[in-house]
Amino acid sequence: MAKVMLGESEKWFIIHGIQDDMRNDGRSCEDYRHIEVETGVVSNTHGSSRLRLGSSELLVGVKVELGSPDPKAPNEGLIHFHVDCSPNADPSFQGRGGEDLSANISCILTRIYCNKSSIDLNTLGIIPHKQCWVVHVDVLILECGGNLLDAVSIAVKAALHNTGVPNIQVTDGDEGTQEISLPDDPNDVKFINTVNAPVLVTISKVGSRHVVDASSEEELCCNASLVMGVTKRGRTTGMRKMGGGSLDPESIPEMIETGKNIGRQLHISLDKLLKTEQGMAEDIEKAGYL
Amino acid sequence: MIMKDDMHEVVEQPPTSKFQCEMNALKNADGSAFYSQGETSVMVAVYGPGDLKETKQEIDKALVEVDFRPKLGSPTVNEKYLERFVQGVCENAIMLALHPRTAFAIIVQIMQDQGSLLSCAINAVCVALQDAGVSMKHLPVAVTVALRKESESELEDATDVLIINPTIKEESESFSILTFVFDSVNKNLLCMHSQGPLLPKQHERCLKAAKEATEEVLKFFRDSVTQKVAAGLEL
Amino acid sequence: MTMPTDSRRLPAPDISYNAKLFTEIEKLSLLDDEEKRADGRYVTQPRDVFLQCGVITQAKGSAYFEMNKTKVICSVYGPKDIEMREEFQINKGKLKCELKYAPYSSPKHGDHIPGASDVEKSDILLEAISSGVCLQRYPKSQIDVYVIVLEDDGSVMPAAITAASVALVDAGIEMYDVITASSIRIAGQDTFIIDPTSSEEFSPLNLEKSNDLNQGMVMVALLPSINQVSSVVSSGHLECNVLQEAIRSCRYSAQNLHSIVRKCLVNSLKKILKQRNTAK
Amino acid sequence: MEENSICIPGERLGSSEQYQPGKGTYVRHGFVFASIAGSIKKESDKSGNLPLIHVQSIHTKQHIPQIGGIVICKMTQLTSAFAKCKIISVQGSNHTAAFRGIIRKEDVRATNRDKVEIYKSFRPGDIVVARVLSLGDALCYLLSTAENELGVVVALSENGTAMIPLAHDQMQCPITLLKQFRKVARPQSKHISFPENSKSALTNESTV
Amino acid sequence: MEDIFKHIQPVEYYKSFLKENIRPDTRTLQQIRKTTLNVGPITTADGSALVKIGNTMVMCGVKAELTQPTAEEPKKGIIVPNLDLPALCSSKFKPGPPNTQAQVGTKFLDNLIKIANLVNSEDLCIVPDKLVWVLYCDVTCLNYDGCVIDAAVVALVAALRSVSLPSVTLNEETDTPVTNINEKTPLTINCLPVASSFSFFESEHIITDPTLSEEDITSGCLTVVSDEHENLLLVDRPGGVSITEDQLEICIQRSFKRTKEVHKLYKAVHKPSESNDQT
Repeated sequence: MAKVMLGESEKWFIIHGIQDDMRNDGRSCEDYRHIEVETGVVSNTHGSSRLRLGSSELLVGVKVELGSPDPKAPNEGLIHFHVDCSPNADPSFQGRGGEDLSANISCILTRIYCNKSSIDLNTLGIIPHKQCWVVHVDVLILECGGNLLDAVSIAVKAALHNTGVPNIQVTDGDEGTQEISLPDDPNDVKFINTVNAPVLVTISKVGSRHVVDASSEEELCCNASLVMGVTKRGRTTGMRKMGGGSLDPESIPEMIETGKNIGRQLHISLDKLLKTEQGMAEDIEKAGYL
Repeated sequence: MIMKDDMHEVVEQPPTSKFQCEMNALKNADGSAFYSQGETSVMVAVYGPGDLKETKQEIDKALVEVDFRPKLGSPTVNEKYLERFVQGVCENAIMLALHPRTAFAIIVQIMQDQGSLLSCAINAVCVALQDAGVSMKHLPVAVTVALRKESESELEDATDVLIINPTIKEESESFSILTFVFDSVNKNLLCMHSQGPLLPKQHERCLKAAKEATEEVLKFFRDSVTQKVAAGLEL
Repeated sequence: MTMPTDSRRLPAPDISYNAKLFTEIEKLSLLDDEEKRADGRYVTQPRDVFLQCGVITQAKGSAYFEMNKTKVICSVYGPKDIEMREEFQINKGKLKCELKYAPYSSPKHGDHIPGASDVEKSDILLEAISSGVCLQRYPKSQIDVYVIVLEDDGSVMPAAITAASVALVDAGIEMYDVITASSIRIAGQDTFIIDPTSSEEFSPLNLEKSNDLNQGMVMVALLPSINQVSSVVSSGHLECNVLQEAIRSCRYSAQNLHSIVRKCLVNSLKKILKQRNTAK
Repeated sequence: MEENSICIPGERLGSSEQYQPGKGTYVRHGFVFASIAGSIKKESDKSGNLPLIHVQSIHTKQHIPQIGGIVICKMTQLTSAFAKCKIISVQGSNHTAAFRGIIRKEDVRATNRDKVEIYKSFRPGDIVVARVLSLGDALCYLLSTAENELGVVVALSENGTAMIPLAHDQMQCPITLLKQFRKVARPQSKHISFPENSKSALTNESTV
Repeated sequence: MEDIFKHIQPVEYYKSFLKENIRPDTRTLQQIRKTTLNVGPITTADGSALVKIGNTMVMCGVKAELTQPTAEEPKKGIIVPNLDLPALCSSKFKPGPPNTQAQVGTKFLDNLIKIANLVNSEDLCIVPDKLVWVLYCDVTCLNYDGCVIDAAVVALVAALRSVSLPSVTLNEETDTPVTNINEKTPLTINCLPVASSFSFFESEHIITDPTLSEEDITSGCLTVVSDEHENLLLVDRPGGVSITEDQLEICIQRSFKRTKEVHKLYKAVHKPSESNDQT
């Protein structure tokens, strides 16, 4: 994380502020910072997005490739997450410094996407046992300003929403083999269904209360947080406690409830935004053809 | 040099140019040697006693670091395995207590591996250490011996052919390869490595043959050093 | 894609397959008609455990923990001088954790180089046990915890967390509590399977067709005496109320495990005392 | 709870109004809990304070250097201003991954501090008993030998035999009879044995 | 008290015991620690063995998998041994890639498998050029207290001996293998080698089966691997103090004796009913 140093008294100030539902940037405990999302920003990917949450900034690119399926699930496609921490975000990411953070973020993404409902992997299968689509999601962290996990997951959902998988033709060839042919038109694509794609909500315990979307200063004051993947319907698709501290068992239900509500609101506003973005993209394209 | 058992009859005379060595082959190293034994050749550079990171320093002796480089590519487990023998020999031979808090770096670069690599490498290091003027308790001398089943003979035993410093072809035909390192003073065993099924009797025989063969290597060492010193005097 | 060759090990084939992949394996349902599991247990019944301290004499503290086929071994070194100067803290010690799977512990031969999921598991372990260690009593020091999974037959993380905390006790490290953990497989709204084996564990690949969307796993680590939760991990698709119910069950079963672990620890302590007395 | 019973970390030993927390315990929400596994020991305080409760460890505990505590260290590096060493033993627990310590020139002796010469006090390889002054910085603990009982306990002469203390600042090799300067720890009478050398010098620290 | 003496002056400490011809752990110089062998503790492995020599503890797991043979040797299966010395087993080791010692041990096991011809690699061939078995033999050290290579060899041999391979055929049409789990054939092991290690203290005392603290104060081990027919398979002495031929001879004779003892152990565990025995 970006180097933020806080003295004991500064920490106390933040903790006491939160106790009174007053955070040092004026938000209340369950408020998010301003989010900016843009999709289709990188032209040589199949889908991409750029996101800014407070002072956290990141870029997501999705690439779709042909590959062979997992022998245990021959009909399904695969999805891989890869997170890269740019040394721009923090000098300590130079060399192998950011590796642990990257591994952790990609594991949490895998965790929340690893079930039947988040993304229907069957739609990514082509020929059982032989060919399938492999979706590579690459996240590049440009700036760390707190609450990276939520930001990453929102950007990933936006990028996946924006991803077009080429419509592929499977024809029966000689001797029982099957041949595949790619469409000639690069715009002949099918968009990935992201209706059930989850976003992450991090609920940080600070003092005896919990906050969402903690800034990097608040992250320093918090010693335990819950990260949960929440779908549009308010279901969880994976959860993990982060940080070295422990949690009171009684506070966990409250935190889960908060996460559920916040997650649903996030989905509503994100979907609205994505819809308008998509509409705009179509408009621009039309303009281009004229 | 091939010897038949029992009579120690020399079947093949060793070629006169069996050992070759060029001391001080590298100008920038503290000591170096290009050493070849038959077709196998090795280049060794010795640096030291040199500076060492404070955390690695030992207060009562010097450290020996050996880097064994293959002909191509980066070192693999094979090189690490051989490296350990060179290191063990050097740690024993060099008077490490004279140079506390320092390190000797020894780089062994394989130029050509045509059999008897380990003994060639150890002898090469020994020459390079002399070139560097490192104080040593004794000179380690290495000899490789191979045992091959006599193909023509029908007899049950005592028909194995013993080959001193075998080539790679002879190594592949042999059932057992042994490398011995003796110290030049007491002729005790410094280090040894043998692989291949071997009866104790055969082992004893190899050891004896190897011990005899050290004389020749030692003589070669002496000649090389004499030559070097003589050349130095002329200058 | 070929991996860069590992020059520190012997060369191995790039790809190899488990022979069992090419047989027809009949899929067993989680519960049979009598509500019993494949190994004959009831849904709420955990496996028998075996716990032993001090198995690794070279380490300051160690523990071997077995839940039927799942086997983990753990060692603790320290407190000792901190290795990296950047991690130095004047008022607090530093805890380091590494969890590794032995290559033969899973059905597929494992890779020697740790992957992202190994890093995550080490991290979960670290977070689960660090709230139990009195780190401020070890200024300037470092404590290393190493866990090797010898055989994975489900519920590895709870086993690793429990073993690590027992090993810490064995090392004489000051702790707030002995941490125990437990995991639950959720197969439908009302079916909570305690202490699942690897065939019962949740994985999107071996899901049965079911109308109930609630399919997943929950793991909870608990500091039972002071009633604090040090780790919660869930995966799979769960409704919030089901998740909360599962967390509660997990806590209950971790609490049960604690009394077993306590018995084990006290017995081993008594044994040491007895030996010492007879030696005198 | 009976005396001498066994507890494990996290076990509640009593209220903090009842007991004074000692070693191996911590206080939380007004109760005393055990923090290590061991046997419970209660000591009543005669001066009217609350009785002390502490847990005696059964496992061999690894101690870390504490301010004011005694450590055994091995000298590694000398300069004119200070001597660096490795702390190899703390309260009887041996360290393999040793903490590092430093003895500054002014902390070598209690008297004549400004006349101290490091080279006449220690040599690399000496075994020294010292007291911890402070936690020091990221690298080293700050140690002191400015007491009569502290200083060199084992020193080897050049031929590798243990030397015998002659005076507070001198040691002698029993074979070569060579004398060398050291800041010698005062040998304690009960450990002095005349025929053996190395062992006796070493046993100094047990009572300090 | 004694502990501190041992820690500060290990050599002096050891000498004081040697004077009485005994070792700090009450053994005589020739005595070997109690050896136990437990075969098959790991069910996820195709063959496994846990070996303890005193406190030293080593686990070997063999995994058999299917792969394509190399182009150079299309009719040969592949055996990949590996010795892992994790940070768990001793404070000497750090986490990360294998250190020199582990690499040397790996190569040692590899050499041994080749020299002793433990498993015929042709036996592992299913369809030449297409499908062969690969045996991953992973040896993990769990407690490092000297003579790890001795324990590793016993564990490796015992684990390989417990391997049974299912019958596999290649379906010609689909080019995919077909496995019959119910038809298993045990792997043939050609040789039962045993390794014995020795240390030399001040070049006159031969110490059999040294512990870690003994290995630390002596320089370099001599490891002799022999089989039941008194064949020397491997002799390994990487430097250290020089030894005389007589000393070498003594070590060889002792290793033969040791081999015979361990063979009883091998035999005892190979009866399928029993899986635990001691010498």
